[in-house]
Amino acid sequence: MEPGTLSTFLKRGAIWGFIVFELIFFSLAGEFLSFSDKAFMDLDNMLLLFKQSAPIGIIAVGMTIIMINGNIDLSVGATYALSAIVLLDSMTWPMFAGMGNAVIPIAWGLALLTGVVLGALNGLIVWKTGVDAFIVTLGAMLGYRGLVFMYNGEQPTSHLNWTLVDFAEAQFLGLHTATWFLVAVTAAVWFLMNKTVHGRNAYAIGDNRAAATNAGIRVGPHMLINFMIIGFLASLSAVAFYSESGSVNPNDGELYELWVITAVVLGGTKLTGGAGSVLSTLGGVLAIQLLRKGLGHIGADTETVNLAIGIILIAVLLLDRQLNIKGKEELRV
Amino acid sequence: DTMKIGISQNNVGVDSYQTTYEKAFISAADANADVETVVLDAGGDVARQIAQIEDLIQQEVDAIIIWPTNGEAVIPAVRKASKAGIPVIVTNSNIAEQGFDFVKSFSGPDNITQGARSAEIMCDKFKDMGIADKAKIVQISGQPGYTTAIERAQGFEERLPEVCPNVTLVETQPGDWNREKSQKVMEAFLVKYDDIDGVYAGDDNMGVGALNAAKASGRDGIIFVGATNFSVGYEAMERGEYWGSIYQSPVDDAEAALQTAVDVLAGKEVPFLNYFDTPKITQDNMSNYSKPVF
Amino acid sequence: MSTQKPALRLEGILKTFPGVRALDNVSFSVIPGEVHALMGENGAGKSTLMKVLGGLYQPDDGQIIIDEQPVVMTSPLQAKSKGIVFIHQELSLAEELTVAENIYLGELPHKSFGRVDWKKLHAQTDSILQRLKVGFNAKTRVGELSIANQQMVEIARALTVEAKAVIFDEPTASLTDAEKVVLFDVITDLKSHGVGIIYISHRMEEIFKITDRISVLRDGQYRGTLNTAETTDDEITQLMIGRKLDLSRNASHHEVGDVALEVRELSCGALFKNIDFEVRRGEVVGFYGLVGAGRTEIAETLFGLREPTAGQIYLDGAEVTIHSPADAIAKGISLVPEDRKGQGLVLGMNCRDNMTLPQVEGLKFGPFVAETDEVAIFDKYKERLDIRTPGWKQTVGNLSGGNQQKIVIAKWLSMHPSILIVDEPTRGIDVGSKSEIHNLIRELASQGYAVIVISSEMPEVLHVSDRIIAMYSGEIMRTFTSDEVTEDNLIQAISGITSNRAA
Amino acid sequence: MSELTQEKIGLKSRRREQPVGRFSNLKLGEILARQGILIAFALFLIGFTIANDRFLAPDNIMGVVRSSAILGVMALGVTFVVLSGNLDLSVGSMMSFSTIVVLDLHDKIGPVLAIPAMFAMTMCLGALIGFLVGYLRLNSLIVTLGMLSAIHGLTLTYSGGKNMDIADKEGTWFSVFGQSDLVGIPVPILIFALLASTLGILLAKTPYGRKVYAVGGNGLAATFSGINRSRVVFTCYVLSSFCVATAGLLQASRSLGSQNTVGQGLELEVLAAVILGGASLMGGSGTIFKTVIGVLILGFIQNGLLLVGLQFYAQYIVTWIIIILAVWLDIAAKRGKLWSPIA
Ligand SMILES: Nc1ncnc2c1ncn2[C@@H]1O[C@H](COP(=O)(O)OP(=O)(O)OP(=O)(O)O)[C@@H](O)[C@H]1O
Ligand SMILES: Nc1ncnc2c1ncn2[C@@H]1O[C@H](COP(=O)(O)OP(=O)(O)OP(=O)(O)O)[C@@H](O)[C@H]1O
Ligand SMILES: [Mg+2]
Ligand SMILES: [Mg+2]
Repeated sequence: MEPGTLSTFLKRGAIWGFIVFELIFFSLAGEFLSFSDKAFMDLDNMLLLFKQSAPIGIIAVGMTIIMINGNIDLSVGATYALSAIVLLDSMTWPMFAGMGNAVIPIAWGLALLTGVVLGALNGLIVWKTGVDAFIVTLGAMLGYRGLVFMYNGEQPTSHLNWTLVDFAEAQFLGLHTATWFLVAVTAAVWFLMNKTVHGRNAYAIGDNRAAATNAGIRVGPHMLINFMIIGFLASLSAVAFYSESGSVNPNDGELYELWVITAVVLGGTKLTGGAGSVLSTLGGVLAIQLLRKGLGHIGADTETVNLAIGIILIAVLLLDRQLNIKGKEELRV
Repeated sequence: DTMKIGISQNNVGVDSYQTTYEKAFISAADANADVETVVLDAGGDVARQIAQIEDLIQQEVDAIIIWPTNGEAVIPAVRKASKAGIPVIVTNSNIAEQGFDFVKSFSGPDNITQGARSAEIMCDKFKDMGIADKAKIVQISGQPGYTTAIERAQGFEERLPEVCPNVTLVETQPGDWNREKSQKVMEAFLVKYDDIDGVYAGDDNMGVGALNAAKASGRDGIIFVGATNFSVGYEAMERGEYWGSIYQSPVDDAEAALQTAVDVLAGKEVPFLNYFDTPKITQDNMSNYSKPVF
Repeated sequence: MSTQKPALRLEGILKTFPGVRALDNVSFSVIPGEVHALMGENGAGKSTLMKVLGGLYQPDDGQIIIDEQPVVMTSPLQAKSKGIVFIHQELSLAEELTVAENIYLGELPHKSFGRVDWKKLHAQTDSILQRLKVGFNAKTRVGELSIANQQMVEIARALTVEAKAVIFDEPTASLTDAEKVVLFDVITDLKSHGVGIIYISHRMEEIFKITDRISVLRDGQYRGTLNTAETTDDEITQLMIGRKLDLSRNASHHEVGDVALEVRELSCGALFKNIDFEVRRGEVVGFYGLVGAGRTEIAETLFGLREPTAGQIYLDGAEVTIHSPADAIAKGISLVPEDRKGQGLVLGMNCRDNMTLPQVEGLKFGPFVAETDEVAIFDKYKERLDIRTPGWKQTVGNLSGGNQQKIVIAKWLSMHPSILIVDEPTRGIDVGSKSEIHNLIRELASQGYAVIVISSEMPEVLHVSDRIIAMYSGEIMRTFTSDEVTEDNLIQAISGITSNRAA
Repeated sequence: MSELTQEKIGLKSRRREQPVGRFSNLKLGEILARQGILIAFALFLIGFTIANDRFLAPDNIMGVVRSSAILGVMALGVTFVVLSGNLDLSVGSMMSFSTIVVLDLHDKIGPVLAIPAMFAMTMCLGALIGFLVGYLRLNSLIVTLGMLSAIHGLTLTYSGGKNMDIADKEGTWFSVFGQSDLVGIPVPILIFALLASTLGILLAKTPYGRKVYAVGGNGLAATFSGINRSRVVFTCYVLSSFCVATAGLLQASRSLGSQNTVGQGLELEVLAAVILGGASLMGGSGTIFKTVIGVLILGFIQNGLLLVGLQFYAQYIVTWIIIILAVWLDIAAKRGKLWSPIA
């Protein structure tokens, strides 16, 4: 069985089953509970679903790499916010004055660079000090957030560039710009993890670090690169989102790390590393977004939304467990 | 034909003001037979709020009320709604000027005024006590990054030197709208500064947290002023421990927003800026006000 | 032979761990085309020496010399680039990856943009697997393989590169005879290509079969080198442990008592069917069979880890249902599991706590664990089994493989079970301790315990058992008494050739 | 017979005595090195003392410990959960729940009944999580994250989203847990100390503690040793919820009124304290003592930075650096090398 083929995909199928369940449930419930005449499974609504999944989704794809590699990154939310600030603020820098819209690609580049640098910093610390990635990135979650606040105090950083907004709101072949970002990232990372030496080594490191070391794989550089990738993707997510919204609050992106990790784990990636798939992560992201959207569609209030999200996360695990229930012959451990 | 009105709130779980707002909004809508609502909570997340606006547009509601998580970031989403021909009403905290073209009306309190009035309450009290020339105060602000927190701090900081130029604000630290956090912050202030004559807090929740810290360390004579009156603050005022605050009602806030939306849909003229009054409340005049429900 | 230039030399290697001097001025060399055995008791420092050579540990002192050039070996990668291949004692595989990926771990063939060249990878792997005559292919996920097959994947790594030297650290500990034959073929083949081979094993018959020279370590010190052709068992043992071994079976004939355990028509799905046997007090019953014969699964069922689909279990004549290991322990059954790292030990815990884990509830002083009693138990078995560790506080994961195994055995012996099941009890254990463990098993039997020994080593089964049950493919083929059993009829029985079934 | 480079046969039977002699005793330096976190702790204390002379004032120290007590009590329970190889992200939200419930019941049924009722309700939630993770073996991260959300919803439903306050704040004895002193020491500190030592002993000295380590270190080996892994995990969560209930009690008693969000975000702080103390997220290693150190470090960092009066964002950045330095120092001392051996 070659890694990443259809069969592995279906084996982790609980999440897709759950998505189908959500679609059916909210369509039916929507008939009774929603005041809208529009059906839940309306095409435009589904296209919106993809678009709205993009900010979390792009980061989650990166988190999949990190978690397959056996690490975790809690600082993605702060990286996202800081990159957004760089993106929006750099367009107003005097040195780029008079460039017109040519400043846009420069701003994008700077934002992405920010993410890569922050990621690299995490990666280097993990590599060189040997401190667990959980601690390093938990610290960075605070530290990077501190940088965010340092940049512009408590004020939001804003720059509305309507050209940029129009670009971000555009639809090509029906899909929104942000959706294209998500699709491209998923495809690229799928390729990276399943088809390249770097990806396969990352799996090996997460699966059995000692074995990888024994086989002469350089663990440190792989981790560094993966942290740079997730930094890049966190800022790419910011680029996709803030191009459209044009203003960033200093506390934007808070709690993203938890939702991102939830999506990744729902998709079947192991917290301990070594196993996981980008496509399933995408399933996890869609499932969560669909849940929020659906609950909004049927008009659930805040308490209910919180209760429902909690209960449903657990229900998905139960479903997964039922699907993979062990035979009677299995060891009772 | 019923009016379908959707609202995207800022962050309902975060404090009782917003929760009470939500409840008041729902009951006001229930009371009006012509109105159907869908109430959404952005949980403080801009991305989620924008998604909610998009969803509301997609569901073809008749009007959208928005309590912005970020007064600028929602502008493109608001533009979308306005392009789709859906009137948008902003509630509680306004959006930035660039977006004014896309919204019909704003209704809500004026946070800057609230901050300014708190400064006046504080200053008047110091004058009464005869320490207006030397008083030292500390500030405990709301959660960093929130417009409300920023504006309440801003209003206070601008107004104070105008009315009481010799009062010094020695330090500001955020208390995150959280009584417990504020208590910790105040504990550190008390250790650090031997003279503190007054505490200004972004709301009474934090003000009471600071008060608790002062009580625990036995420091008397500190004047506590908040920028929004909560029931805890009101009670502390009754006990004579807390000097004053600003009376602001989430029920008024919610009802005003809904009414504005209904008026807009009914084709009535509404003023663009629709502030409701937020009066000062102190131990002296508190008998004129009933205890806040939140 | 000694006149030939060595492919590599280690000189004056010194390596200490906190509290342990693992290697003390050790020198060692390998000549191209020779198979050089490295022998010594458990904890003598064999694996450590090889880890120094493989770039996993930096020595505190001493030199590695390859092609007459001193080399500072800082990483496995570097060792590999110098042509040193290391087949580890403990499996070192990524279970979620395929066989091919594991074999070429760290050096996957690739095309442009770092793309893995799957075609080439699978073709190369398949040709290696063919040489090894194994029953799985390049695309199998390693986690799905049996331990023995996983070991073969490790071994396959030796064939991937132009090696100057290949280190095999106890490669046969979990291999069956058939696989051993394949391994020896591979070694002969490598040897004929001028590769120097370092072979670590505790099994004398292998040493004599394939090695050319034997170097012995003892307590971290170099004790000498012998030519295999000119030496004997005794000489080696003497060098290793400083005395002669008494391999005679002692306490052999004692009274056999009542039936302690009786199993009737026991089945568990497809794992095993209609198992009938009984074990009496004072008796050692050996289970012998090929890998996958289902012996381990029977043991696990008796220990409450699996639910039988049919059949009955009787203890002292009364029918019982065993719900869980805790239940089994309460009923006086103990199991020494076959996988010491996965099932036997909490590697991060210290030696003492591991040893007393199953009985910790019983070792109480008021509500607390009676630590002095624990230390007493530890000391007793450390002495008895000759466990080499600086003290009970040492983390088990830092012990040598053999000493870890001894801790597992001690863990269950110290429970004084009335029925003791041991599954592959002497895997990775040195000759001296092995005979000590065999003696212990016999001794326990003589004290009235009922003992089941599961082993894939025929000499071991023959040596310790009063009766031997031969299994094939989940069924009992025949039961032998110690008088009637011979190597030949035992082999026949476990290969499914004989139809001479006994109940 | 072959060439024998060294002595061969003259080795007699030194077998028994020799191996013991080969192992030297662990050196004092190595024992100290294992407590790298303490060294880090001491360094920060010195640093802050230099920066602000009031830092070491007895009142301040007492104040920090008292306000760390709530976080600390929760961290004690989470230590058990983490040791057993699981996570608990629900503690913050559960603490809000306990606080709100006990405050509400205080006025309805009186403190004497309210306290046990609140403990019972909180521990039911703990038992539910324990059942899901322990017996059904569901992923603890997702289960507790789900519970974080669900319990928040529950709390909001219970309170109707309103702040909960005791009506008669002056007249109730309920404030003793959070506000009064006993023999000159604040009661929260006493409760924290009592709980820490009880749980510390439970973990280090009893069979139960041993089982927790075994289950977290290697669940399969624990099962093979006759340990009921499900039950151990279950009890860890129940214990954690007991600690959360205690924290809720302290919180409620300290402020006699509360918001629904009082515990929000504490889950990560608690986890940070536990990990800072050196517990491994993989399970099986860590101690109560170290968790207490982790809690105190976090508390003193927060307080020290406030005293120094840095901008809040500078506090974030300094906290980042301190956390990483502390853990780095700890593990560097353990491995005897500053830089990691990662290739
Ligand atoms: N990482 C480590 N930390 C501490 N001590 C260690 C470590 N690795 C090995 N040792 C100790 O070094 C000594 C030599 O161990 P080594 O693994 O080399 O023995 P070995 O000869 O391979 O034994 P076996 O036959 O049991 O595999 C043992 O006493 C062991 O406890
Ligand atoms: N040919 C095989 N293919 C796949 N899995 C196997 C195969 N043989 C054994 N296994 C599984 O691998 C595990 C360990 O294998 P091991 O070599 O110990 O076999 P085993 O079944 O324990 O044999 P025995 O009962 O004879 O000891 C067992 O749980 C078994 O189910
Ligand atoms: Mg070894
Ligand atoms: Mg077996």
